[in-house]
Amino acid sequence: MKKIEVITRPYKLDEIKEKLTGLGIKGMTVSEVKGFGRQRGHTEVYRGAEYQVDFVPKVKMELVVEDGLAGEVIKAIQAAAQTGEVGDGKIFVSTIDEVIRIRTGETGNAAI
Amino acid sequence: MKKIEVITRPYKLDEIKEKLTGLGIKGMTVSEVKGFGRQRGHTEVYRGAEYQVDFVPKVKMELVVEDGLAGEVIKAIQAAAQTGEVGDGKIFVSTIDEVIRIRTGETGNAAI
Amino acid sequence: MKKIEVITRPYKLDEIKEKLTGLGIKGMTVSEVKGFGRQRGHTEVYRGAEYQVDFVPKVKMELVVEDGLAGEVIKAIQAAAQTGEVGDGKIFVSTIDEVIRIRTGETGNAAI
Amino acid sequence: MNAADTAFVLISAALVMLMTPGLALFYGGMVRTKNILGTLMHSNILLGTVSVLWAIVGYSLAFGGDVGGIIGNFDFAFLNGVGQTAKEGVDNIPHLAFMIFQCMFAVITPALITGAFAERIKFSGFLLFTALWLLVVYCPMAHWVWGGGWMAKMGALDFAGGAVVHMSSGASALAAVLYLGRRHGFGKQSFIPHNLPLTILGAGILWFGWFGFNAGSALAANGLAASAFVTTHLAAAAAAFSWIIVEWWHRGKPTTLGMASGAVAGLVAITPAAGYVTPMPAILMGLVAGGLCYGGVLLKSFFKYDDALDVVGIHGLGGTFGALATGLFATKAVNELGADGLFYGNPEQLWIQFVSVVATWVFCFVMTLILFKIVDVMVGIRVSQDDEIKGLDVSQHSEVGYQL
Amino acid sequence: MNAADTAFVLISAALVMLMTPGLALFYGGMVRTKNILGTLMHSNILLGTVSVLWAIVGYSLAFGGDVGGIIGNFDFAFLNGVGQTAKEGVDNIPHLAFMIFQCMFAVITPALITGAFAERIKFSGFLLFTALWLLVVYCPMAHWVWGGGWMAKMGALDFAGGAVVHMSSGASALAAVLYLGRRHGFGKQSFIPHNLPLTILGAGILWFGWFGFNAGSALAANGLAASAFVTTHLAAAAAAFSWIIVEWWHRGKPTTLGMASGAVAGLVAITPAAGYVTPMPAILMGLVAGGLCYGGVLLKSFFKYDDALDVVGIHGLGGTFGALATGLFATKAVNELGADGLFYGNPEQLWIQFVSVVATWVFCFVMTLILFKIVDVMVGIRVSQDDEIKGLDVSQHSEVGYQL
Amino acid sequence: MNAADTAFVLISAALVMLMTPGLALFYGGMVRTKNILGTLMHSNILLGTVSVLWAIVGYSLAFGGDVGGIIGNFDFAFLNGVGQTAKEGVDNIPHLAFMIFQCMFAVITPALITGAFAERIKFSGFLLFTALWLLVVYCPMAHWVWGGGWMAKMGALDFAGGAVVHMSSGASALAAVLYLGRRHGFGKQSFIPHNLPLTILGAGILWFGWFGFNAGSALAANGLAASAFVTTHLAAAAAAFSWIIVEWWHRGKPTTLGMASGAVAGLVAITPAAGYVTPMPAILMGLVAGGLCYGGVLLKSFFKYDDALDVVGIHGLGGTFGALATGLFATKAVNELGADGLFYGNPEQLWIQFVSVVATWVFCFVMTLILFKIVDVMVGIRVSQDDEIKGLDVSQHSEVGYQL
Ligand SMILES: Nc1ncnc2c1ncn2[C@@H]1O[C@H](COP(=O)(O)OP(=O)(O)O)[C@@H](O)[C@H]1O
Ligand SMILES: Nc1ncnc2c1ncn2[C@@H]1O[C@H](COP(=O)(O)OP(=O)(O)O)[C@@H](O)[C@H]1O
Ligand SMILES: Nc1ncnc2c1ncn2[C@@H]1O[C@H](COP(=O)(O)OP(=O)(O)O)[C@@H](O)[C@H]1O
Repeated sequence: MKKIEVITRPYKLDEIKEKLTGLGIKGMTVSEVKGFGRQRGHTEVYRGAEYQVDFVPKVKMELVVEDGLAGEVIKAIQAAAQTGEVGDGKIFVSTIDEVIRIRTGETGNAAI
Repeated sequence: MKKIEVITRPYKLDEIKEKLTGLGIKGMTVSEVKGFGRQRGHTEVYRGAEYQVDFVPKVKMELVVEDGLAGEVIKAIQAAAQTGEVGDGKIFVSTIDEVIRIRTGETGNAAI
Repeated sequence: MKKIEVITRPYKLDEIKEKLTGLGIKGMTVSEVKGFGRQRGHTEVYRGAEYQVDFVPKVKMELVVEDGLAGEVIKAIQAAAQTGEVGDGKIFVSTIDEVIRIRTGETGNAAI
Repeated sequence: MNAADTAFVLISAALVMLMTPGLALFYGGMVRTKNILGTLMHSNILLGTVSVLWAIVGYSLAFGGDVGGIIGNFDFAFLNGVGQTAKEGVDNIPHLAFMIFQCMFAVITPALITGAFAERIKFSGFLLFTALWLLVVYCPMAHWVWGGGWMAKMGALDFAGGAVVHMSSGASALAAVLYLGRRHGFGKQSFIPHNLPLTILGAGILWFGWFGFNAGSALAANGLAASAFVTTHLAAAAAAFSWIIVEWWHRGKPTTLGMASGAVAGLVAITPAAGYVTPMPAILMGLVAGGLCYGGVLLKSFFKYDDALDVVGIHGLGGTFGALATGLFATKAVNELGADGLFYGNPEQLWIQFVSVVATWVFCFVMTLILFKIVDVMVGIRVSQDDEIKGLDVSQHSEVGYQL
Repeated sequence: MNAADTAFVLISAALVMLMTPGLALFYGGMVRTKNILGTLMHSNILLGTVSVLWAIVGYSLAFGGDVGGIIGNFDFAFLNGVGQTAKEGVDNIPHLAFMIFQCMFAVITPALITGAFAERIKFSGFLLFTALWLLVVYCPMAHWVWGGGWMAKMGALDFAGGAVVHMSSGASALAAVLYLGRRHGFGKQSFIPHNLPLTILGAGILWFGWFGFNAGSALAANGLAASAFVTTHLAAAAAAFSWIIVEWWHRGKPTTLGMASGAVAGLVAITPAAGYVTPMPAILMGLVAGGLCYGGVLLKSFFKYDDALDVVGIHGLGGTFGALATGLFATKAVNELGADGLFYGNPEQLWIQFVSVVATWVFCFVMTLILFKIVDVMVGIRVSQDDEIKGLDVSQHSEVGYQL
Repeated sequence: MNAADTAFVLISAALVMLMTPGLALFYGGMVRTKNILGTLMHSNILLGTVSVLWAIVGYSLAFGGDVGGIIGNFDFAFLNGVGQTAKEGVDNIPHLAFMIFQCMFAVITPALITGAFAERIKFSGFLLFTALWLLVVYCPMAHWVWGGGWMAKMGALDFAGGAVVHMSSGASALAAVLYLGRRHGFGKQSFIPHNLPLTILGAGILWFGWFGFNAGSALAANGLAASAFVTTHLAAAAAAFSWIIVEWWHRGKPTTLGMASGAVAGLVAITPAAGYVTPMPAILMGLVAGGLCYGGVLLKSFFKYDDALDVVGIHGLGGTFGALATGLFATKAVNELGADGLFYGNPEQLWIQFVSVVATWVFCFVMTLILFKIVDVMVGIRVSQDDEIKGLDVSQHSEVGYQL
């Protein structure tokens, strides 16, 4: 099984999620993260003191899918998340050795 | 070494942690995440406008363990986290190539 | 490509980031996590009721780098994050199968 | 000059002043995190700019000698002649006390409008707009109703600002959002309040300050003040209750935001009537206002205008209802200087109230449209889409609200 | 009729009104995130429901003509005869001012109870319970003590509500939690306050409003009001200090929650005594109250009842202590209409106070148990375990507090 | 004795009391999350400790019979002789009312200092320091200016505490941070406010309470009170505006923290002048204060002292400016008991003000240095570096602010 990690713009989350459920994806896990990259951050000023903030708010989506689905899922995500502007983010794909569904004890593809 | 990622109900955290320390687990890292899955979310209503919220608060626990311990750890987690209701969550297992303890520079199993 | 996950003290974040940009690292993703480990937590008291809190605030940095860079990066992180006190944290290294840059569709090292 | 009345009016002025920071919280809690500071700023900075303008020229335009029933003259410009002794016609308190009590009303009225164009207005344009709006909309309105202008002469009843404060801000809000257009993502993304405890606290502070607003408008610590205090409280109470009952029935759940919104709706509705009606009609007005304004906020989804925090639905509609209901329930038994309403045998009063409603809506709506156009041409009125997505806090003020 | 007294009582009423939103924050900060809105709602909605009920019939039951020393009659129902002129017996202020000042007390008293059953009560049941409680517990209690009922006739001293407000809510709180049972996870999970700054702010607002509560209870802007103001402040101050000293000694650290809790404990304790004692005994009462109520909150861990936010420990115990201490420290030198206490040569007063304490506890405890049973049968009083785990915000109100 | 004045002063005292919780929020929002509770505690616990000390001995030291122009005697210790009748010399209100009004000033003054040494002071040392500071710095200062001491005799004008409250806390703040040293990470890490909405709310509450502070200082509900109310409001308004204009020009953006800071700067500057100047000079003073204090806060980056929340830059500088400007703009036309300033033909007044400024700075700075040394030796004044990194909330109070 593959783990697909997506780091992208927060306001794209709903759109991506909808695309994915369209593909039959049943689950994913999302967290708020701060990204550092080519996209410029912003300046903050408090009582005349300037601070350069390099981190930009991003969301991270993690979803584990069957090997066969990965390609399609990645394509869907890319399509939904792309704006063409710097800061669209990345997709990281890695291998998962095992998955267990806590409720039933199922493992492997059945557990996803 | 194996990385065990658990996504489960927030209020189960303490129970699982205790089980794991019982097994001799020395460390883990926890974050708050939002999960999307078979478990239904809830509805929110603000001034008559309804919003369907599909994401459910979950915790993610990450722990890296020696290969030999993984099976036992997974079993313990499953036992502690299981309620039998939809939404109990998943355990994902993957392979870690290297671990370094920052304080000492130790690597591999010694660093866990 | 390698994924390097660092779990360390929050106030070390800026220092590490600067070291890494010095090495030519272009991106990373950061999240706030709670760590459980050898470092002692603290006690909280609310209206006479004592609670032992074992979790300590930590940051998690994730960065994906070309295989060749990994060693150097890890060394830099360790140097910057080390205080020598319990709680400095860990570095976990794992393998990433594929990286896609959403904006351009580039893959592999070019996408990092 | 009467020390007790002076004490009462000064403390009332302080209470009304607190409403503006309270309103800032009420609104601030409802926007998204990235706009919290911008929203707090919109209300609070008016304590600065409007107060200074008021002292320089606004007060005189509103309460200076009448010029054709339309506007005041410049007699009181720079607070010339506004001193520790009484004003002609309000002889129980120092002129300065009257002026500053009125100042607080002038501050909060444009602050009310800011809920409509929240999350997308450019700060420089906002500053310019509110300054102009004060001078060409608020000051005339205040003059018409309280400064001896034509509405006063016509006999329109507006105890504490149903027309001057609430309808004027509601009508201006509608013009503003029509001009400005919808927020990016409107109807697609969910615009969910980011910090409702702030909103609830803000509503509590508003309710508290409103006692200064309405009871203080008696300008004396007498039975009328007590009566206005009571009607204010009961209308707010009834509306808080009726709003949640209506939404319970409509959407299945009573909400805390509904409770807070209802309370404000009730306070708005009773404002023009506070010193003219007895307690039971006040409860009735509150009950109606809660349900009516709940319907009012639904209108925007229907007509697809983006009145972000429901200024039209609550202040516009609530103020209008209150003004008309004053024409129904007013009675001289409460206030000799008032008039009887329809239910006390004087149908004409309802007609007078109706005229004042129409005039207020038309005047404020048109003027605001014109001002938005002028400001837009001069300095721009809406932030770029990029800035809107980043949020006003970072893009307009280089700050972020929370680092928790 | 006196304008200064009218101003003072009206402003005091506004201050007391603000206590309810303040209490909402005080409580709200202490619950877990998922219950913040539900908790804010519990206090604030009573501004709506209780106020309306009060105007319709509650005021009359409490302050209408005495029926057998037990309850008021219906003379003032629908505020009939409650107008801008003075009430018989309180001839310095408009009757409406007296009524609305009392209204604010009626609102906050059931709000105090809500801390006990926080995080698990069903909203519909809650609404019904508080409505019934107002009519069959609060109104009689108010009548007994302030409306010319039997406690007043007996000579019990309760300046601003030690029995009527604090003991009554404390005793009812105990009954409520015994009936309702513990929260899911009690004793196993940690129930940690989710937003202490809200709690600290709430305590500040309570302290502020309490000046209206206690000094306002003089019903005139005179030396007695000043005296009650001072004793109130000093007791709160002393108790804030003594609480943190006691916990510093007991647990090793002085806490901010302790400081806030202590202040409230001191305010509770001085409430019955405020207009009868001199400043130094007030400080002493505060010092004792801080330590005593600290002990009071420890009781729940010992006896394992789940009084979530310590209403029994603080209001029940603090109010009881205050009532008894009034029997010790009261002196006619402060208030001619009062009585001397034990330390001023009148041991009987302590006995009278004791009787009033026992009667209050028994009456309120029993009545609340009965009401809980009735409400439980009618609409249900506790949420399902699933809803409790989800939290009241989502399950009862379809809202969430924060989207930061 | 006058009931209206009594009502006014009591309510004013309540307003001033609320400033301390307001200040706690203002400061609390600006620190980092890990110090929020410690910071709230620093202000609020003084309501406890200072109030009790004030009743026991502080009030007497400040307002008891004059001893050599330096200090009061012990006549009023334990509030002996402070009763419901009037004080000699202040014959319109109960002595207790005067005492408690002054008490609130004594509480907030040391609270102001706490902004300077935020995020690193040891709680026990803090408690000891503030207790000593009250007795040996504040009480003498209050006596000099308001208790018939040498500054009063010299003719220095300080209506509501430019010297006694603001300069004294500013000068003490400077001494404190020089003694204490910089926070760990100063100049390297970014010290960013963690919750600006709290700060904005705090500023709103301060502004509100300041009406009690300044207008209440008239000690009567008269024209002078109205005048002080107006000058207070307009100076705050003007300074809120000028601060953001200056920073807009200097850093490219107007900030909400700037708006709040400017308002406070204006309030500080007008404090000594409030009852002596007319509205237009008040606006001018506000405009200058906003810009000046903006410059003031930049000083710390330049000189590298760590005045965490800018007590020196705002209260020290603002208070000094206000005191001197009083010497320029004061006029007997506003207050017969005052004096004319330079612009009204009396250059000597400016000299008197200057002397009072220098004396205040030197006295408070030196005394605070000495007290810090004493406290440091006795119980320690700074937390360990480890505790500082953990934050005051966990290390000093065993609590955390938020569990969202
Ligand atoms: N090498 C990396 N490792 C981990 N996360 C990265 C890496 N590079 C970029 N990211 C994440 O992707 C986000 C977007 O990257 P950025 O360089 O700004 O734009 P783009 O992806 O369009 O090139 C960053 O904010 C960061 O969170
Ligand atoms: N394929 C997946 N990838 C990543 N996370 C998942 C996946 N499926 C489920 N999850 C996580 O597990 C949680 C529980 O899943 P859910 O389908 O609701 O219940 P169950 O695990 O009992 O079948 C989800 O909220 C989500 O966080
Ligand atoms: N086995 C592990 N798996 C995941 N995270 C771990 C593990 N061990 C430690 N950590 C993380 O590293 C942090 C530091 O570990 P700790 O044992 O306290 O100190 P040190 O790294 O100096 O030995 C912990 O707070 C936790 O977040």
